[in-house]
Amino acid sequence: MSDFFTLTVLVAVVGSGVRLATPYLLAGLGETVGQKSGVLNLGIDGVMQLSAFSAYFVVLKTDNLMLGVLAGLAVGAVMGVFYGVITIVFKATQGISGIGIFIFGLGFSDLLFQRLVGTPKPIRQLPTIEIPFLSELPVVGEALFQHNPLTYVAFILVPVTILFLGKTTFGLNIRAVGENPHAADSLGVSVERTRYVAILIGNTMAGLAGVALVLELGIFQPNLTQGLGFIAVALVYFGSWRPSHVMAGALLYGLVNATVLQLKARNIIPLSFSELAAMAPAVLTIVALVILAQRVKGPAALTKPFIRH
Amino acid sequence: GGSSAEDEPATTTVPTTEAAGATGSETTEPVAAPLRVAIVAPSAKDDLAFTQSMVDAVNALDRDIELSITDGTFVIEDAAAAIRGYAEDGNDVVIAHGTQFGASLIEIAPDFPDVTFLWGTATDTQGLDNVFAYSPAADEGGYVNGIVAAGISESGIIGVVGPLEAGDAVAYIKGFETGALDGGAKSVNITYTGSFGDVALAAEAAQAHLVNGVDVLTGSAQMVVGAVGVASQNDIPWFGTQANQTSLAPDLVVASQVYHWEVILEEMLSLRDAGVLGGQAFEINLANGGLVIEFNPGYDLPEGVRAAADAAIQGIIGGTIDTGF
Amino acid sequence: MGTSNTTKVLLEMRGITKRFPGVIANEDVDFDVRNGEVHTLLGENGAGKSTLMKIVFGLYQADEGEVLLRGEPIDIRSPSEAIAARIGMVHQHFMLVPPLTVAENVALGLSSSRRPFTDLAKVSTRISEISDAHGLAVDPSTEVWRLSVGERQRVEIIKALYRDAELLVLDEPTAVLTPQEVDDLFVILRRMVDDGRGLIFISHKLHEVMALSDRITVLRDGRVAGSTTPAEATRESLARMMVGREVRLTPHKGKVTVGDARLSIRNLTVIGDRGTPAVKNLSLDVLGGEILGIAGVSGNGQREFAEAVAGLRHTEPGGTITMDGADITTSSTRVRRNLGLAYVPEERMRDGVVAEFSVSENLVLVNHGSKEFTKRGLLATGAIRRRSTEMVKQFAVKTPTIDTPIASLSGGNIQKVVMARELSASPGVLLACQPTRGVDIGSAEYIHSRLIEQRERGAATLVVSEDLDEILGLADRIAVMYEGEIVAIIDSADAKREEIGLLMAGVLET
Amino acid sequence: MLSKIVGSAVPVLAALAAFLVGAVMLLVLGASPLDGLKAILDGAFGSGERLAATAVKATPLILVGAGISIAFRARVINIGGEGQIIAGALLATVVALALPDLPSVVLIPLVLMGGAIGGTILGAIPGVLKAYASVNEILSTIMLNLVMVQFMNFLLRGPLIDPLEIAAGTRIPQTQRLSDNAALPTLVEGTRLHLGVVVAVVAAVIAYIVLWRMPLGFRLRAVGHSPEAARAAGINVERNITYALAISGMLGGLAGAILVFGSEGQRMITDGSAAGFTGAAGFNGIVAALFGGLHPLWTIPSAFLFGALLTGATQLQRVLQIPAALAVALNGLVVIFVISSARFRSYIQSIIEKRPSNRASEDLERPYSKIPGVDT
Ligand SMILES: Nc1ncnc2c1ncn2[C@@H]1O[C@H](COP(=O)(O)OP(=O)(O)OP(=O)(O)O)[C@@H](O)[C@H]1O
Ligand SMILES: Nc1ncnc2c1ncn2[C@@H]1O[C@H](COP(=O)(O)OP(=O)(O)OP(=O)(O)O)[C@@H](O)[C@H]1O
Ligand SMILES: [Mg+2]
Ligand SMILES: [Mg+2]
Repeated sequence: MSDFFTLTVLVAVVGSGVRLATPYLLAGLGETVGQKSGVLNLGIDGVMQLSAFSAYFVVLKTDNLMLGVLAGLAVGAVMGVFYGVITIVFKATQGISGIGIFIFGLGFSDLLFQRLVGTPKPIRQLPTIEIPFLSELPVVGEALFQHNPLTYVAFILVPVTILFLGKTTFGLNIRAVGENPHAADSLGVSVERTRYVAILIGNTMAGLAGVALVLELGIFQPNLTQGLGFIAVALVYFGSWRPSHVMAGALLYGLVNATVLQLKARNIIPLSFSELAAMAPAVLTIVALVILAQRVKGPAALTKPFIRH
Repeated sequence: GGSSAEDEPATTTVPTTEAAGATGSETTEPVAAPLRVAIVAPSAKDDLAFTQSMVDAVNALDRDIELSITDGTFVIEDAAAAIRGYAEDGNDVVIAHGTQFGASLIEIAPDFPDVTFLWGTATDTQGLDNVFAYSPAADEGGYVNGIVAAGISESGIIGVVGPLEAGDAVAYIKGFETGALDGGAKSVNITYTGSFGDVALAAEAAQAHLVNGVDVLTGSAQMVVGAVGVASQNDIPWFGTQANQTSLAPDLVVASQVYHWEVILEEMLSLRDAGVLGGQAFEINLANGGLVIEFNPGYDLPEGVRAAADAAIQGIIGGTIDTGF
Repeated sequence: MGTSNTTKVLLEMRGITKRFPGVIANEDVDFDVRNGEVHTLLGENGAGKSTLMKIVFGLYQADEGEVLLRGEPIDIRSPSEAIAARIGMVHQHFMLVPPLTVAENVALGLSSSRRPFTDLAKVSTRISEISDAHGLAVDPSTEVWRLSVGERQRVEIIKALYRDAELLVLDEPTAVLTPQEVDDLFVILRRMVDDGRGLIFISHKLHEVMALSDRITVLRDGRVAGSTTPAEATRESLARMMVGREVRLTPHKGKVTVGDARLSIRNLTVIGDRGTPAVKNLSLDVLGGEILGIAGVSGNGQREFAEAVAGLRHTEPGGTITMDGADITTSSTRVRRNLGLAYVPEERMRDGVVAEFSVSENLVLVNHGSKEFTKRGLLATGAIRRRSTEMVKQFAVKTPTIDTPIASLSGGNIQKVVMARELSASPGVLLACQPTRGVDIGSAEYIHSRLIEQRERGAATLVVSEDLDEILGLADRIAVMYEGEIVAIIDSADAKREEIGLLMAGVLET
Repeated sequence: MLSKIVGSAVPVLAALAAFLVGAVMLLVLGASPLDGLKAILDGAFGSGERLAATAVKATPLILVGAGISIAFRARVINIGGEGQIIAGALLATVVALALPDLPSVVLIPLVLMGGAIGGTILGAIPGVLKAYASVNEILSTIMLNLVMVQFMNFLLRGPLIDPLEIAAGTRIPQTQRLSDNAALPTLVEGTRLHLGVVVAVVAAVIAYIVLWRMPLGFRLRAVGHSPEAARAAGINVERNITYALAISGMLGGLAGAILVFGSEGQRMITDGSAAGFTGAAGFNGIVAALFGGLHPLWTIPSAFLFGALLTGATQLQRVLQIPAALAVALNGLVVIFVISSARFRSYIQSIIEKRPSNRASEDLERPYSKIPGVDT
């Protein structure tokens, strides 16, 4: 086969990896913001499912993508309010309440789907937007600049999150509250409010991740995410709380997945080894972390409820 | 009181009953008592696939039937509990609509000698005389779909998205592959994603096929809705199986192999009426009309291809075609 | 002391009562500060000093009583209200965010002119101005975790000055400082007072209190036990007022004959957290029956040295540690302990005790698995309880029961539990770091007497302390540590405070 | 005493509040909450057989929950229950396939041990990675779950598949019917109550003894509360972290073996997902442990309660045609409500006992730092 053909495949794999990475990235960035403020949210998978369903349902009923996106965002935000009440007002143990949110989201979105929709019906998908000029670049153009709008949003949110956390006053508050809430408190920074907003951002972004997933697929099914949210949480650890590294993790995960699929599609991986190949993304993520051996400590106050003493 | 059932919004086409509330009516009454049938199924009753095919079939029967459904029970132990529960509740027929429920059925069936259990998809009854086994010759419809797919493919490269290389999916995909190759396709690229539920992965698997010049797609199991989405976004014709999937992509679904279990259900129920509660295996296929290739009138299929499909159907029925499975 | 050219009362607290579930932390406390004075709060651990100050700073609300600021009644409900009222507080535990830079730490909570972005450039400039004006040298762009304890203290003060605090509360600011750093700090504080600010100072070190204060108020069990001035008081009278009995301030040491070296360290090099050698090629012998004091400014490798001896930190190849003849250079902490090493870590709340465990559990933390405390593979609860009760009595630990979570004890009593645990094993080598830091004088006296007992028992005792008085009072020999090396070993009989101070500062060479 | 009573009342009230929300959901779905409650109770406790089914359902939850209690006490978050269950089931299955003819008295302990070892291995991997390579255990356990699902699918579709499935061409990913000598004996004739239930209860009691009565548990708890203090006291923190995850995994693996050999089918089977085999016990076990206050003994009734909810849900679906997803959602709500009430509980207790509220008790999840810290 010609070199050109190989290149085409490569471009497609990258494009597919980027697409697959999108929901991980959105959810992972949101979780990064939340964890930076000291709040672990293991429930984002549940939030994603609820948001995905509401976006799906709204688009199904109105055929309006914008309304769907808004509905997904709104549900994410509402879940953020709940999670804030649980972890900040009631100071509940975060790891476990997150699992509660996950189970609730899984069950409730399934229930709503069965009651309100039943038979899967396709909805309009997000259009592919070709970025002028950039999309015409050889190789990278097709791989990177011919995606749906939410993919661009996800990747634009990487520098935005870096800037937000690193350079803004509120970002500073988030970082301080996640490391030493008592210090922040002693300077008049409201730990509660800061964490609340961070949780809201995190959940809303998880909601957006769910929206991105469902509007890319154009269809909903119970347990649509298949644990995607948990992997997103794992990627935050993988990326040591740095947005750019979380992006690298999401891309690694997406690209490995895409590569495996491509190898399968081209019958390079024998069918009998299908499942072994499907392990690759998870195994590589662990191996990468062991090899990179990042000894970066997480936010010191992560998972600790703030209680003045 | 059955009033709560009436209050339900009409989201479900299934007449439901409160089995527990019906304990007052003894099953000894000879006439007028409807046949009580229960289905336990792994996916949703309106999944446009495997489970829905059975629900539709029971509803299509020309009999007085009281149907209860427990769907979405992918946990095998839960399904076992539901099967046992339905048997205890006095249902006449309990349909264990999932291959994976067989192992449990073997334990449960002997405890309820008066109940007829249906187990599918399965090819033998494991020696139990109150169990009927049923299965689809999915390879037959696969073959026909394959012939048609090859007929409309320009590149001659055809993509298939499957879940695990197991069960029903294998038969369909194998038959499809044989049919496509017989129909002149250059290659049939098959991907098993490793999951029945991961819609996103199925979608990406379809995308991966497109890169390799695939211009026709098919697939089996409930996660293929993701792949159908990719097909419809890229104007790629799609072939369905298990149920009529035209509604998923009205312009692009060429044909669906549809399971009409009612053909064999009626046979089984007649046997039961005659006092034979089980012990036989049934198959739906093109010959007995249990498998039907439903062409989408909305898809403009060239005459020649349609003719080739009909020829294939006749060939399979006549035994002159080997689906390779 | 230059007392009031101004006599304006800056802060007045009247009849303050603050209760926690089961504890009355403050009861009917009257307290005031004027502009231009240092008013010191003195009291044993748990007397209620920090609580009273947290009320001033809006972290707690008083249950009863009123607060007047500049003559006006004020209800301070949060730190931000306190800051707005020009009250600043340097807390007992540093309120810093280690991964952030000095500038970021200072900027925290301030509103920015470049919203939504922080204006770190502007903050840095202001910090430099304040540094220059008050002699608080610190680099605004350094992350706080890189700073020495003394530098961190300066950042805390800069934070208050940046917010233009008129009333500054300093809760045990000197607990972790070296004598030189304390002297420097006092110069800075005095200058601030002379600017007309009011200062509330808390310390357990009586000579500091005598040196800095204009007025002194003593709290005991949440109540005011009395007020005085340095002119009227002596260290002994203050101690009596705090404790309610006579206290011996300098430990009494009997004569003992020293034995052989029980702990020998040769060519020890230890890499610190910053990746550079914190201990450099250090050699040292500690003899049976002696207390060897290690003096030094914090951050000169004492912590790394102690952790290396305890087996908590790797040492570089080439160095050796020998205990009673056994080479323990690469042994685990447990092996070292089994060979007779006892270790009192400097950060007792983090390294010394498991805060959530009961007093009893903490007392057997080290040897819970020993024959004495296990029976057929299970913990012998009865034996553990009996022994704990004994130890609590023997070490005069003030605790409601042996099942009380240790975190609810006062600092002094927690330290007593640690001492009880470490000493009950009759160690051959005792390594005690900052044994009385933050501990009130009553408890400190007691701990010192137990350390001296070890010496009489023939143990080799190594005391690492930044409190020069403590070292001078306890040690038979004093090793001065500077930049990871022992720069001098001095017999305590010949030791002069000034000379050691200069050695610690690296000014004097031997 | 009073405080104890009030203390245990609070989570129960919280759970009731969650059920109230569930009742509202039922109403919205057009079913009477009373009928729903009746269906759930009837499904869970309606007959000896159903009671037995509930106990069987609770069995893996007890085991996973007891393991979770141990892990969380040592402050390691084990989300790898699913993978550990699968690992245990696979190894137990291999044992039964290899030695089918051993008598029950030998084979049953052997398969259970196989399960335990399989789970131990899968728990020890994230343990070692966390202790010695600083790999966060949330990440590694989640990833290992994904790996184990695929590994299970691979084995059951390939090397371990029932030869009959190949012969018949049906290719159902399941093993052959495993040796009856390995089947866990039924305790009460006519019900599903089998030896596995007893094994789980005994394991939970042992977990309790380990945690509260043995030096090992003492060290695990010390490491959980304060790795620094534990280390300074001579406790090997890394090793104990590994132990915590390995033990937790061991109990999960045991649950896996019991799922296989206590099942009616007497074989291992996959539907391609983890939950198809585990019934999500790896997650629900966390819920049970939490509801039991991370106490292995309290985990037993708590697992029973959730087992009842799960078995009751099938009845709910069968009788009222309410999707079982409602029970899942309800499960989540119970977790949320109960965990939210925990603080309230200790607050109330502290008021009753007139003592400072225990500030540290909530702090189960503090990240563990390997290197002695630099800063205060
Ligand atoms: N948040 C709190 N909850 C309950 N009790 C508290 C709280 N804070 C302080 N206490 C109790 O109030 C009393 C006074 O504590 P405080 O910290 O004010 O003492 P202190 O004089 O500052 O002691 P030290 O010299 O050890 O710093 C102690 O008994 C303490 O245990
Ligand atoms: N920190 C400790 N303090 C006192 N005794 C301990 C300590 N750790 C372990 N022991 C005792 O040492 C013996 C070995 O215990 P254990 O097996 O748990 O130690 P380990 O070193 O963690 O494991 P291993 O057996 O693999 O060496 C037991 O008697 C135990 O009680
Ligand atoms: Mg204090
Ligand atoms: Mg051992």
